[in-house]
Amino acid sequence: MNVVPLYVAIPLLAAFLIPLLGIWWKKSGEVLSTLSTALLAVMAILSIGAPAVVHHMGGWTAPVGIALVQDGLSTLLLIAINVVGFLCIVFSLKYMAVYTGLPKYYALFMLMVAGMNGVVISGDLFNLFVFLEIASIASYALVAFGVEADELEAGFKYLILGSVASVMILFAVGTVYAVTGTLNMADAAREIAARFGGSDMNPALLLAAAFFLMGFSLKAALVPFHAWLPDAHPSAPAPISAMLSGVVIKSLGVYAIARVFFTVFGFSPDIPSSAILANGILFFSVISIVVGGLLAIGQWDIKRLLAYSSIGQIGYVTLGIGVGASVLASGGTRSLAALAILGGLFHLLNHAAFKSLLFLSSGAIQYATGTRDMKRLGGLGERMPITAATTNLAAFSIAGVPPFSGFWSKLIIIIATIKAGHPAIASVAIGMAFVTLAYYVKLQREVIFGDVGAAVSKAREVPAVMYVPLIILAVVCVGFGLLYPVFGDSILEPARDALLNGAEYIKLVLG
Amino acid sequence: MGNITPQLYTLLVFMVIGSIVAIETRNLLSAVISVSAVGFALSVAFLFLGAPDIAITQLVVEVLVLIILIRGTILLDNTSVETHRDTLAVVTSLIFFGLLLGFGAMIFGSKGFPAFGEPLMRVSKVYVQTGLPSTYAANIVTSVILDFRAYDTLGEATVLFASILGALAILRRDGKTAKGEVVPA
Amino acid sequence: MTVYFLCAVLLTMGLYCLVAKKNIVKKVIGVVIMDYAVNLYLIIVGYKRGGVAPIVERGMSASTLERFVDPLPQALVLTSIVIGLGVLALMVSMCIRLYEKHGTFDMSQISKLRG
Amino acid sequence: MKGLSLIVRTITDFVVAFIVIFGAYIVLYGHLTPGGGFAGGVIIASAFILLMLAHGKEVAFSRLGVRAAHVLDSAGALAFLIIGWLGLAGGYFFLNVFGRGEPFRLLSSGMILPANIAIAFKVGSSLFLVFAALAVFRRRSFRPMIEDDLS
Repeated sequence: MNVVPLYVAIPLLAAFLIPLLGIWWKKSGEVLSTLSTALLAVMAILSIGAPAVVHHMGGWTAPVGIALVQDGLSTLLLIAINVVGFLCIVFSLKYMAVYTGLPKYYALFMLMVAGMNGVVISGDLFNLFVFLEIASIASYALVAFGVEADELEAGFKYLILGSVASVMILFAVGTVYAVTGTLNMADAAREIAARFGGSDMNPALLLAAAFFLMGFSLKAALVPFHAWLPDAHPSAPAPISAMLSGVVIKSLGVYAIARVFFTVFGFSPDIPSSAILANGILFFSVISIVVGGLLAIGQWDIKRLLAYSSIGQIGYVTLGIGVGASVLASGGTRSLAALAILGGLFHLLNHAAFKSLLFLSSGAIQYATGTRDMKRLGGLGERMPITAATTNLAAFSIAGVPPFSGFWSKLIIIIATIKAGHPAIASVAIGMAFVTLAYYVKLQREVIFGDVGAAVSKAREVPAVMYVPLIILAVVCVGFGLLYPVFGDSILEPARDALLNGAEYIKLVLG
Repeated sequence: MGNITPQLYTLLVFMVIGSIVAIETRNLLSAVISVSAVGFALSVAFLFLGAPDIAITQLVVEVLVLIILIRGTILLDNTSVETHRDTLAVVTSLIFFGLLLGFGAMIFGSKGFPAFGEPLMRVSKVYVQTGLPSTYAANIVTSVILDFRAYDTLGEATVLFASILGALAILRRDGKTAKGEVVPA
Repeated sequence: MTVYFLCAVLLTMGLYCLVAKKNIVKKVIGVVIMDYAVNLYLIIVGYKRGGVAPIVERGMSASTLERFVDPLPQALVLTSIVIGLGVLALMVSMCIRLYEKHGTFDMSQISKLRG
Repeated sequence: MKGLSLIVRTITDFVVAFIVIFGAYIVLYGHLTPGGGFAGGVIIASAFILLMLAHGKEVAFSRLGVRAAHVLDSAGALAFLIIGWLGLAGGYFFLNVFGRGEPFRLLSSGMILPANIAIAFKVGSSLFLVFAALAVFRRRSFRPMIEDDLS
């Protein structure tokens, strides 16, 4: 017996209990969700360094039943989801107090956490789809939670595009099932290798892969499919924006792309079509980096700027993974692919920390000043020293100022891109890194430094329950930059190896 | 059941026509009723395809879909649709359709993809052979959804829970309490 | 063969409705049609020629078991129908809320009003 | 919502009981015949929706209150989850720890029957709730003074 199913079972228990107890006990949401996310975060952190484990649901062995797998990559995502989730819940305690219907908010939040945890530990394609839907549906509702006109519109847009993504993913799952006769990822991978290994990929599988890529890119908001994100992320309440940008697009989009493409389809020079898929990922990444970065410059709403920045930064994450894929597909060395993937995963972890910190900070600013308009802000450093300091740290990290964490991860990605023989892509990535620096300098100048803005003059520092999560995240950001040797070996490298060693995954699940 | 192909084609063509009506009609009530007609035809198609469980579910869900759609939309005062011509959208759809069709000709005729009526059933063989002896449920679909893959069904129940909770949250009267005033939640 | 094409036609029509129509109820209808198409696709994938419903009856011979259609896609479609219903309920509640705010179902007008 | 004509209301009273019984049959025999917790739950929900359409919401709420529906909704989901947790006693989530009985009997196949019942309660009450919320919302937007009876 192992604890893997509890990552889903605990948040679901909380989610079902909160509305039930909420009828009589008004604080049920606050208490239960804080307790359960804290427990989950502790569980995730304690599982660092543990060997990969598999749990056969209902005792039915893998291809017949559903297998849950926690390997290095799952652990990485579990840590990001549950730690950020816990901090966002703590932040919500005060921030959300002005909203009505709080038991529903906390229940939906727990459902979102359960859905994401379910996605990252699932070893079954259809099960991954179901939990992806749970997380998506909870986030559609949470985006529109304020029920103001623009929130509803953003939520509706997100809902419609998310439904298209779901249909595409389900279509792809059905096609993989039709071709391989199984839904288990390890079994499907083995079947694909056995039947099509050495020859080119079946066109049906290529179509399935294309649909998977489109569907997951919609969930990850990579550029041709990004239309919903700049509306949805700013409209949501700040803790939800932090969850959406910090972990939802990563676990539903990037993780799913990495898991499905590396584990199920596989990249190797034996399969010429896999190069097409790798180039597809690279293409989406590059245009995401460019479009997200350029559109962010012109924004005057803090949260909208952060949302566009998320598109660009997700592009860096998938760039690392895509370079790794293309190296594997063209028969390059494994160590180079490993470097690129490591860079991507490192940036994923970094982005989870600093983007959720930035969104929570923007929430704190909005809470204190009542506005997110940069033209009305300024001089926050004097009035709200803690929020200003954490925002500064996060902005330095994301802009890639050495020695902060964002610098190292972008550096690894760019080095790997150059070594892999894509100098044009690398130069775009370097150029856009400076653009990132430019718009975060703009954010700092307009919000934190400069003259005291119209909305800031009466602002006071936010209460402790709001700034403590900010400080914790800021410490994490700095820690990622300075202490790579401490967590690199224990978190990032197992995650990278999980992606590279498909054979071990298959052996683990199928025995 | 013998050869079901003629019936199936009739139903599918009916569904396509129904969808065209639903998409192009100017009146929302007609659109909603047409889309429900498509759903009922789908339910009959499921019955022909040897899926009575799904047919029942589709039928009862379709009734509910119709009621919800009419309740939610039609009784509001404005039910006619102004038409727009959006060339870009038409072009996008045509490109998508062309890709799907082009791929489709290659795929669904290819060796790797099982022909219609000949599923692979690699894992499903286990369900069919051992469903009754190992779960004691005579309905193999039930044994799959509530025993072999019960975890998926938990997910399904959770999806419904989440969406109903979300719908109730969105239909709240006010999102926030009066500005600045903090009431006990 | 042709059944797959008709599925593809339905899927594309749903997508067309969703991207081309400005009315939000029409967009909802587009999503519903896409759901139908993908559910039908899954069931067709699992159909066995001359197959019977996968329900064991007392005294059924082993050769009848061989004729069962694939039960797994049916389980998937059951889940998918429920998901579709849940998403529909959420979409309709957003629609009537948007109507309450703007007095119209037209997406282009809704965006314009936001200004 | 005032409700419909006398004829409709009379027939509704007559039919609703049959619909509920049919729904219960679909639920209880889900492991033996086509159907199951989900389809049966929707059928039961539609019986209450019919009541609401024919009689107006007061009558429907007197049969199944909003608070009771909330409780059933969460409790059904919780019961299904707990069936999963019970399996952990045997080492696996969703392990069938109930006795299997003998095939083709109503009381057989272990957790499938209780799971079906839990799902039916969950689905029936939640669909009733969402329909009630839609109906009440519509009413509220026309007559804003009405008390908000859905929390």
